[in-house]
Amino acid sequence: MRIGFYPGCSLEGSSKEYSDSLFAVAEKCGIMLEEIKDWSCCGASAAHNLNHDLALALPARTLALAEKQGFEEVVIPCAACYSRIAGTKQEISNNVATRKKIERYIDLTLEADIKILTVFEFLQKYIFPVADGHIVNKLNQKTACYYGCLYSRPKETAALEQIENPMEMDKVMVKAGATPIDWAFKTECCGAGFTMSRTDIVAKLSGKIIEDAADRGAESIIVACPMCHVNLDMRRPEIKKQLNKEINLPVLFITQALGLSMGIPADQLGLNKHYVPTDKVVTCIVKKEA
Amino acid sequence: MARIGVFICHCGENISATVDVAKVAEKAGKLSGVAYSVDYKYMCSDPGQTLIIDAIKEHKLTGIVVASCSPRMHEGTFRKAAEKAGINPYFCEMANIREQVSWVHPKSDATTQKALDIVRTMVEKVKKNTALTPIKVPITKTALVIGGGIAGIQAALDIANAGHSVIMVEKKPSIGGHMSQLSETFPTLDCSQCILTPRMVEVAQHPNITLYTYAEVEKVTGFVGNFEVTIRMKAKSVDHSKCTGCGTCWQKCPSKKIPDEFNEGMGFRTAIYSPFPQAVPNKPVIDRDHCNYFQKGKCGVCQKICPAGAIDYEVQDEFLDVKVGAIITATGFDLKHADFFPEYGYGQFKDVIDGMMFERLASASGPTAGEIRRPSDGKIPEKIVFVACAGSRDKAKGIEYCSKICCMYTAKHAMLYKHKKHDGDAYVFYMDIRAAGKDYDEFVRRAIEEDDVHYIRGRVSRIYEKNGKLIVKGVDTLMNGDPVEIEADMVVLATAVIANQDAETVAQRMHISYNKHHFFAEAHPKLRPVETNTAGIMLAGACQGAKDIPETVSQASASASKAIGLFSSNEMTREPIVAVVNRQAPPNFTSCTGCMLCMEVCPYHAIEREEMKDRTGNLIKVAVKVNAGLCQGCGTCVAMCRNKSIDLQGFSNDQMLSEVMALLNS
Amino acid sequence: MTPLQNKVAELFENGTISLMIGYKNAINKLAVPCFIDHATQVEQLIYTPECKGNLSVYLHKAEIKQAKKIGILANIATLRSLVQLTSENQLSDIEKTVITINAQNEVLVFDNMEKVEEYVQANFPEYTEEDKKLLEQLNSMTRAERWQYWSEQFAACVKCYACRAVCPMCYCSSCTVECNQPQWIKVSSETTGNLEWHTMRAMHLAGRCINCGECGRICPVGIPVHLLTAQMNLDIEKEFGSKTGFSCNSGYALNTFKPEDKEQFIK
Amino acid sequence: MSEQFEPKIVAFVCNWCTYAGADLAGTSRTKYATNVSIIRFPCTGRIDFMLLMKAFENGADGIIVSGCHPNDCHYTSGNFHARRRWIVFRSLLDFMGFDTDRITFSWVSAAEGAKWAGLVDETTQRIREKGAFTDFKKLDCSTFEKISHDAITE
Repeated sequence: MRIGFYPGCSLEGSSKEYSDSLFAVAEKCGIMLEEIKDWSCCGASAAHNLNHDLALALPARTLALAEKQGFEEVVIPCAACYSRIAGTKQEISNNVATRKKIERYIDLTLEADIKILTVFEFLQKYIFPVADGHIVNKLNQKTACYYGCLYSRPKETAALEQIENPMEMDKVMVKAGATPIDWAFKTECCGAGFTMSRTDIVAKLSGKIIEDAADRGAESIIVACPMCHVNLDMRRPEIKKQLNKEINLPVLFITQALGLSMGIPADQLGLNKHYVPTDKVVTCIVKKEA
Repeated sequence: MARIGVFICHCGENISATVDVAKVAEKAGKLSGVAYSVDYKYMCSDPGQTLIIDAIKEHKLTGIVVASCSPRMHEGTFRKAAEKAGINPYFCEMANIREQVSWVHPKSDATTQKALDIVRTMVEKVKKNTALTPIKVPITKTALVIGGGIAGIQAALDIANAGHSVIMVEKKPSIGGHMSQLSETFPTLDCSQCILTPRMVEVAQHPNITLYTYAEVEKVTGFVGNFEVTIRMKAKSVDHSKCTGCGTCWQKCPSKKIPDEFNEGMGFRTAIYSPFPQAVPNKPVIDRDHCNYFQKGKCGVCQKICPAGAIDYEVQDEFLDVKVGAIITATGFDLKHADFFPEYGYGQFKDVIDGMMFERLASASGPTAGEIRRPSDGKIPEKIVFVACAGSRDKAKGIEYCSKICCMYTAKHAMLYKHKKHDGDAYVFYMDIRAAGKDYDEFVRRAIEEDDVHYIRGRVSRIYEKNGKLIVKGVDTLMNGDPVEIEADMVVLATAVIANQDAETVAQRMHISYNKHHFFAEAHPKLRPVETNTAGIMLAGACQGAKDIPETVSQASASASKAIGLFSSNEMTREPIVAVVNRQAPPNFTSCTGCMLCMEVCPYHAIEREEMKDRTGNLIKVAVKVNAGLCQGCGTCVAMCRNKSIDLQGFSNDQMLSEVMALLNS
Repeated sequence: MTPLQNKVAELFENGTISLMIGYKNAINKLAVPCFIDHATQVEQLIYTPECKGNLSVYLHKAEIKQAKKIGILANIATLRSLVQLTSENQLSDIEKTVITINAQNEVLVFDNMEKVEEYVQANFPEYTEEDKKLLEQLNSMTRAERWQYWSEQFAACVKCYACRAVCPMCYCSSCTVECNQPQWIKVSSETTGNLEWHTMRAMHLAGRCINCGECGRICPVGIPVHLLTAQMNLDIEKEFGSKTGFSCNSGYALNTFKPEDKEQFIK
Repeated sequence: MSEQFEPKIVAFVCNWCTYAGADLAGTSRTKYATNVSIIRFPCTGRIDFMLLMKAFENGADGIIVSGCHPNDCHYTSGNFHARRRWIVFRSLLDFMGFDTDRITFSWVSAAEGAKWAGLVDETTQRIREKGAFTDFKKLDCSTFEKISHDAITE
């Protein structure tokens, strides 16, 4: 079966390393991902605040294209894209009138029966069954798995089993040999929506997350959302000012961490593209015991 | 020739706002067989009923159709009116044009047309109606009360005091229910056990009450006035007729580390135990799942030391069949427990507890003898946060309803804490304060104003442990929605009141309805709040929905009065909606071929074999007949019968087919 | 004399039976039912592959019942009908002796239904190859094609009710098709009425039909009506695991249930 | 816009669950399509398959059959018997080539007013998309055509 891939804007820009590491892991495990041709913006940044129909039409177009191109499943690694597209799918499949209207806008027909996979679901379904054969290293450190808001809210499209205390990423990190910490900030707000406009708020909120992770002995933070990554990784100068201390806790994408455990070189996983140096993660690796 | 009267009700504006009632009345008047048709503002009112009665007399009507609300509402009313006018009440049918038309459709031609369609359908039905006579059945004047909490206790005492026998079944070793676990009760702060224990003793000593503890209802068959109930008497392993309740056995029992349910797991009990000192009966049972003798085959200490020789390891569960006329279901409630609140660390942090655990901590008979101490280290907390609505009114948690008692008991808890630890800090996070009972709001004000409890209007998003403290993160919506963080020593969650785990099974055994949260359903939310849809089965207490003690006691007395009312006569009349096997002239006698395949489908064993004999006693034919006393009128046999030899009075083949044809052929 | 004839003569002579229902030769090499009431007539009796008719249908006739001690020659389908009829309480007042001829051409005599039941269970028949093929053909059609097929078939029906007359399970003294208060089924033989008749017949026989195929064989216009009940019996066995004409005590899937019965279509 | 087809749908429901559920939809003022009219039975066990046939013959475009959820039957087991009957009846109809999608079978409890409203709307929409039920009517016409054709050719 062909698995579709929807990058969205982040995975082609600020979070290129997320995309690179996902493909590296998939390739290692012999799984092919195929980008949906002619995809459009998911509308995450502004569309849903401006025009509801537009907010549905943008993801609907991408879904319709994916259907037309014969995909049964599409992987959407960006949490914001996932949230928009899953929400659209739900609204359209629940309401015939809306579906008809949106079909008119996009001039395409839409079944809305395509399966959308989050990065967790993709790893669980395709990588886990074959992962053991490929995992050669052990990520010998404590990690804080940070999920953010877009996977857990709203409840109707949440991709997590326990939205208040998700464990999906923790399971992946256990596979990679790391020790996920139990902490209370898994789904706290990083300030994502204010990433450009109010960096002071971002610093305050993201600062708390980083501080608690560090206090509880985490040696890295693992994320699966480009927005979380930007706030936790790039906003360190502001966070430093806010906390009055410097915390050098690297922030990795889940696929980067998994890639390291599979022995994929750090550069190929884009670990050189971060603001906070990631050397400590790379150096903590030990060979997995047979 | 049928002369049918059609009466279209406006129901004030409830119907006339969306249905053109005048047009329906006009068109109905032109239907074949309709001799009179009229619309009126309130058919169920006195003048409305008089209008019907007069019309029946004046126009010599043979049957009537009242187009108004659901027959569940007023079928009885209009049948009585028909009877008053001198026709058989079963020549009255109702067309439901309110609940199923005017309230669910907008004002339109289609809505009026649908109302007319339904009227026409019922006109055709009533043409096929036959005169029926109500059936009389005897009543067994004994009530079964299921559950020995305060609801069951009150109901049982009321019925017993009215002079009728009561059988009370309680699944635990003692009656008393949740109320016996409480410390003090709002809004008076009197001690729960002090007011409850005398009632418990009264039940045990009442000559009209037979009490079966450690027992469960296994099966219910029959119908109002004539239920047959099988009770499972769980093996107590202690012969209560010999036991004196001296307590030697539980003092000597070597299995001492079993979490004590009565103390919500905060203390220990032995394997042979009586749940609490004031238990009724105060005689022990052996918890076989935790007893060394039953689990490992060795021990037998209690048997050796029992001075009365009451211990019997061999005894098995026994079944008892009883006949009762009415059943009062008072099976109580439960609280949402751990795993439900991963964000609150309930089940993870020892000092995050629920309301019932706090009751035990505050109770003089509890594990800390009434001192409020943290379960983790036994320290007296300096700061406690109470979280109201933990799970309740939370769609994301699947519980939309209000648990009703939490506002009050949380105020009580905060007060009790402040009374015991004067310099302690008590915070309450709440969504709204619902203190609508008598003296309730005053009680909450007292907590806030006199006892200085800090009330914060907002919800708690997360609780986590840091440096030995519980960090409670919430929001204060009255302070611009500012985030609040409190470092607490203990957190009490007012977790949602939920139905008992086995509520669904109980309901299915009794054949009563329940809502999606498994609370039992009353027959009518406003007008019949204590009866169920199954005649003769009443509800009392929190099994029907969250309730506090005064409300529970009121409902228990109300359902007791329903049972007493039922028992006030020797027999009762029942709707003649029963199946009948047709009769023909000999030598056929009936078209029934006696295949008896219907016997198996009848849930009431109402179908019996009948032998037709000639004058000399020779068997001519074997067929079936229906015992009208047992038949409840489901009609499953009717749909099963291949050559339509059985028919259901009130829902006959002729009537149902006429309805189908009339509905579709305008 | 054949072993069958000898056996029947013996039964007459020792008073076990007073009436024998069997087959005799007729024109065109057909086998038709015959009723003999004396040992001297046993030479008429035959048992050939042509003996297809289900003789149990005669057991409902008042004039036969009067005979009291009845012998009946039964092929496997007839044996199954006897089992099913027993479960439906229809043979309790008949003293009967059942004779069959097994695959080894031995004449077997059963004096009680337990033995018949045992024999039926040990020799439970499968559908004929022809029926299997027809069912497969119908099931591989689209729904619309099936509708077309049956519409055409039922259009030919003349409502002669031969299918009912020949059916051992259609023993009702008055049938719903003749009921006119209310009139369930149109009297004339037009197609919706025909469709209703055949639907009703199939539903009434679903889970009771013993697959003798007589209804289809006897139909003067050649409608394979027996396929309807044959398919229903397959479905019932698949869904509920019950077989028809298999046990004298419980024969019917539709007057019982299991709480765990499965379906996919109830919302 | 052309006038849309409004199907006639008959609902065969039990008194204790679905009828009460439909009443609840009313008391909750939940709006739904006017196309469905209810015929009340004491129990789904009472619903004769012949009545379904008669409804189609008399011009129904669709049918809803609904009662208490399994284990919730007011009469203990009427719905279980009904379920078996529907399983068999539905497979018979399917074998005869009848479009069984024109019948909605469901369990709607007394507490499920919203489910009832949704069921009515969903069924109405489905039948609307299918269009009028003409199979029976065509059947009779084709018979006459065939007969007259045969008569002419003879």
